[in-house]
Amino acid sequence: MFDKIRLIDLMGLWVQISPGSDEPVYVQVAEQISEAIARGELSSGDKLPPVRKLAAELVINPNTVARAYSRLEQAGLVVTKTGSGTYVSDPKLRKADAADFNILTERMDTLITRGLNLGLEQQDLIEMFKTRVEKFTKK
Amino acid sequence: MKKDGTLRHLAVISRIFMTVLILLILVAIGQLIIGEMLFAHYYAAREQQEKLKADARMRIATSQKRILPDGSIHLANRRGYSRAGTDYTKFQVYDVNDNLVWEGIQKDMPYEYLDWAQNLRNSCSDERMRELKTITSEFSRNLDIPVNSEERTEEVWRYDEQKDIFVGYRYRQGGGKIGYISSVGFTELKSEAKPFGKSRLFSSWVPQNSFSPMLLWQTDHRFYQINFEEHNVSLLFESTESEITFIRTHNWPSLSTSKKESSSIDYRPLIHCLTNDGKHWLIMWQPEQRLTVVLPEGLHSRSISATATKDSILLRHEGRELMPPELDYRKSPNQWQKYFREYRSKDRKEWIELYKVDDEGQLELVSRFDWIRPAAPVTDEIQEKATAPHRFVTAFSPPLYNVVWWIFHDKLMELTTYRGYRGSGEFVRGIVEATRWSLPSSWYWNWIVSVATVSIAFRHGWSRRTSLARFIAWLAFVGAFNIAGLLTYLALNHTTVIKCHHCSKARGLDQDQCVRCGTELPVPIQGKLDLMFCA
Amino acid sequence: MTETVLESQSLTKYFGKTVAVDHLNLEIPRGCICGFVGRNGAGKTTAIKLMLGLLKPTIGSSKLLGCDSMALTPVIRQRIGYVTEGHRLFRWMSIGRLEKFQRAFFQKQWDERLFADMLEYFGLSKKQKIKHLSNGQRAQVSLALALAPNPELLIMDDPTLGLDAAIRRQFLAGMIELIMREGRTALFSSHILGDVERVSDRIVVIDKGRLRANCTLEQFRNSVKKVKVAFADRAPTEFEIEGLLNCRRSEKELELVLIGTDSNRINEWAKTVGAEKYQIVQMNLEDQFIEYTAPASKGKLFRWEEI
Amino acid sequence: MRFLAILRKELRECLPWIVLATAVLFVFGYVELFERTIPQNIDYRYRLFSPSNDVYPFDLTKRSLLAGMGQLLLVVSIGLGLAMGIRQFWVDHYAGTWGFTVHRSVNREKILSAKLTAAAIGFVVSIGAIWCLLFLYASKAPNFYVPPAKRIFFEGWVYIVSGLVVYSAAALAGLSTVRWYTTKIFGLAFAAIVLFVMVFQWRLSYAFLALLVGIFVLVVQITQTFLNREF
Repeated sequence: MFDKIRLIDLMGLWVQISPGSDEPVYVQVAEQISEAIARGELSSGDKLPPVRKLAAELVINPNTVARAYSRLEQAGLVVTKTGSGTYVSDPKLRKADAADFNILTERMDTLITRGLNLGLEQQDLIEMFKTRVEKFTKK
Repeated sequence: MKKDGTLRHLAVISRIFMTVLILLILVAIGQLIIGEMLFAHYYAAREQQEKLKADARMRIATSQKRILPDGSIHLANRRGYSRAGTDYTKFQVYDVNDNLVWEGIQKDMPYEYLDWAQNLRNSCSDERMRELKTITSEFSRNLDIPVNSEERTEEVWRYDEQKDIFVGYRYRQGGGKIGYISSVGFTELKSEAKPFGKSRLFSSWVPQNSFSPMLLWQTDHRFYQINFEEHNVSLLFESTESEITFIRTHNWPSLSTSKKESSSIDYRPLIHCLTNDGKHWLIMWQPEQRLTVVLPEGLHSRSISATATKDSILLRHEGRELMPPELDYRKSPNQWQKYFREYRSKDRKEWIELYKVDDEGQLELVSRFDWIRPAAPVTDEIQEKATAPHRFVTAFSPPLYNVVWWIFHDKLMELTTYRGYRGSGEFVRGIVEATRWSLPSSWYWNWIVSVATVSIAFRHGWSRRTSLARFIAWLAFVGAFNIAGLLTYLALNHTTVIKCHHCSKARGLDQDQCVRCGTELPVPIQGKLDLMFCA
Repeated sequence: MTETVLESQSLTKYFGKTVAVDHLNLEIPRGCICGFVGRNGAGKTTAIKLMLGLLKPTIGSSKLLGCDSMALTPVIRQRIGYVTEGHRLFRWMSIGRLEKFQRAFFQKQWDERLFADMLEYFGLSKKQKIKHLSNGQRAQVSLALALAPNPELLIMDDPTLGLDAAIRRQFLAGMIELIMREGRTALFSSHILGDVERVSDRIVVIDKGRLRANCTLEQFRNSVKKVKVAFADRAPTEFEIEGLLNCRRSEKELELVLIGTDSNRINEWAKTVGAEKYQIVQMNLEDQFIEYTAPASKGKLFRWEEI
Repeated sequence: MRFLAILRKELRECLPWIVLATAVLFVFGYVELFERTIPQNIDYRYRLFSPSNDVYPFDLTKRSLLAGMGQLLLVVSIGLGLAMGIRQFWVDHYAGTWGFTVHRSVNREKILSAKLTAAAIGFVVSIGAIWCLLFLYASKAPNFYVPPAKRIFFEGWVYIVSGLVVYSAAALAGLSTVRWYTTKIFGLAFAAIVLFVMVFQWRLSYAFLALLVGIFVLVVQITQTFLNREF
């Protein structure tokens, strides 16, 4: 239990904001939290830090943090219980909509083009992809 | 709110007052400088008036009329010059029927003429005394009369204006008051001292045997002699009813000091005083005698001088044909100027009379001599008012001066010409004199210039005007103050002007609608690309 | 509609012939951080001074906390915190004396503990004289002074000008900390768009004295798009697309800056024009701002032609 | 309470100048007066007259013993007036702290009146007190055999008030935002005129009247410019 709380406290440190980047700030926050969930650092049922604390931590506007949370909620990754904060939802409930998929495909295209530019063969790419996927799904 | 309204009006008024005051002074200074330059340039060329040719009548008219003790009259003309003490002036003395009686230099003049009572020498009038009190940058001065011994000052007597008394101090370490000298003489206590009265004139001299000055002190009604060394005050003359016009003394023991050599005629010390109601008072000593002389008709009281010898009291009267009194300078200076020139250009009768006064004050004519003063054309042709440069320069001075001068004419004239006792201080007279100088001499040019300034102001203000009333008020102001008014207007009303986008004419910024086409200031069109989403 | 903290009706100020602020109609709701963004000399400082009643507008009026800014009563001014441009303070005062001087105006409202904490956090002692402080330290002091009376509306005129990143971060943290409290608004003008993006909810873009944008940051980010269109043969010279702000043509390519047109509209347009392929360029706030206010219509400043 | 805070601040800002003026006036004034009371200066102050000759009235009217003091007082009060006018209205404007000064929870009249009272206090306390002190020293019996006239004390105050006129002129010059050559310089020119008029008056009441009119004209303009936010 102890490490989990620590984990959540440390949660703020994992989210890195780079204002100069292309995506808006709230998109960055939402992305990084969803990645953390995907990576398994946040298992279902964990409590995300409250809006005001995270805003103070990251020195960004509380409304942006709130919007990031609402975006995660739409993606079904997170569920907010009124009064007690927001929690990571369990995987079954997650639903993805078309917008997420084409973001995914887009990301894949950029990966593949970069790989081809490096002169890799199609085979090597598939090989690499397989090993990475196993790493995630092993747990 | 109201307070703001009045504050704004007060501020505007005081700003206008400040600016116009400064600019008026600048314009006046400019006029003075340019006027002088033009004057010097323009009039240097004209040669001086040719000398008046000497004719016999002029010689008689300008000669000094001197009277011998026996009553006969001599006419003495001065010739030559006196330079640096050596007196080369040669006198030609003629008798009444114009034949030369004597000629030579002053020193060995055989005749002994009568000596008349004169005004107090180097006296200080009350106006000069008032000048002492001006707050120069070093505080005002006081009248301190020291009582000195051979090598140092023993006492100092200070004149206190408020209480009109003298206060004495011991002038050595420790100081301390000695007492008070006032009309009742020396008193220890201040309460006993009674003031002299409004001081008019005082003269001072150092008698033979002492080292500290003595004072002759003249007030409105009295005439004192104050000796500070002996702390005593002697009342020489008092006129209870009317005020003193002037006081002349003759052979006053201490006054007539070593200046003149002892004359053969033994004069009695005399005080001759004229009071405002025209009475002449003669007070003589050795023996003590008082006489009041009332002049018969026709004698001009101001040109009377008196002297008293042991055996007789003589009065001399110089009369001349006067201008008709009804033409008073103050009422209409221009006409008076014209008449004065005309009067001067006629021959005029003048005469001198010697009267003997008996003990009751009756006059008895002893001798009389009259002559004709030839016409002397007015030399000051260059009336400084009428010069061309003056006309040009004063064309720029405000027409308002004329109006003010015309309205307050008598009061202002009194300030400048009549050097009365109660005249104003030097400062006020200076200002009035300056404005009198810059009076526009030719109103014609003056009006042209002021109309020009008004048109400039009009052109400048037309596109800037917000309220018509204020604009017209400003135009009137500029008209009244001429060039200074225009500069004030420009200094205070310089609001920025931009081109009206509708009718492309000049448009003041503080106007809501453009004066000509009535459009508002250009509102930027709301670009459709502007992202205007309120929360 | 939440209550508006600051509104202005056709606020205009002419300095001589040039217009500094031109008919500004602005409304800022309560409870947000509003970033005043504009190029140099666009009239941000003048606008702020007009709203604070420090300058008299030539036309129009503005309201602050519901009261006309020319007649701000002392009570209302007490609820407004103002940080001057360049953090100008009285140089001869020490920090302690400056605090005592400021406290005299806010009796109960002044939060001494907060002020002491901030000073201690910034590492400043009360005895230091303002003239001996560096720019950054002076900025910190003025931030502390502005936040101590817990103002309802905080207006900062270019607070982060010439400050290092750490102090800037402290400023932003201070603003956020203020926003946390209920009913507070902050309005700050800035040139560093990174800060603006990080902190502000709404953004007001002023260009040459005219109000160009007054919307939330998100709307602004979504609406300004740049599209690169490549053509097989020659790029068309005339074309029609709704919301075009500016376009640059080169031999085969077109670069369009679009405002407010959504992506499928672009898709259709690309097909009608027969573009070979098109790509919506991702832009960060700074690029968007530059495109929005100073489009490089006349081409780049420095062009490198191959010989 | 707030008014006192601003007043303390204004006084504190002008303090160096006030202290300087007091010091200069006291030191130089005392030296000047002391020099006058040295025996060889005071004993031969009045001319010795030789018997039986005329005395020009002008010889009887001596420059008052405090004349040097008068010049010093005039110069110091004008200098202090200029310095305070500049310190209070110009430095704020050019140093940019104007926004910080004016954005206070106190209305503008109070700020202006704080500045004006600070100036008045500065003048009356510093120069006025010293002038009374020195005049007292001068009028004590042993120092000057003949104590100076009471009138000179009030003339001293005329000089002090003229310093206030110069102060308000400098303030007006600082406040008016128009180009330098129009109303900016006129304030100072007007003060010069008022001083010129004052110096030539021989009635004290006229001198004070001239000064009061000058101050009124200038202060009215200052308040109006200060309140209607022209700068």
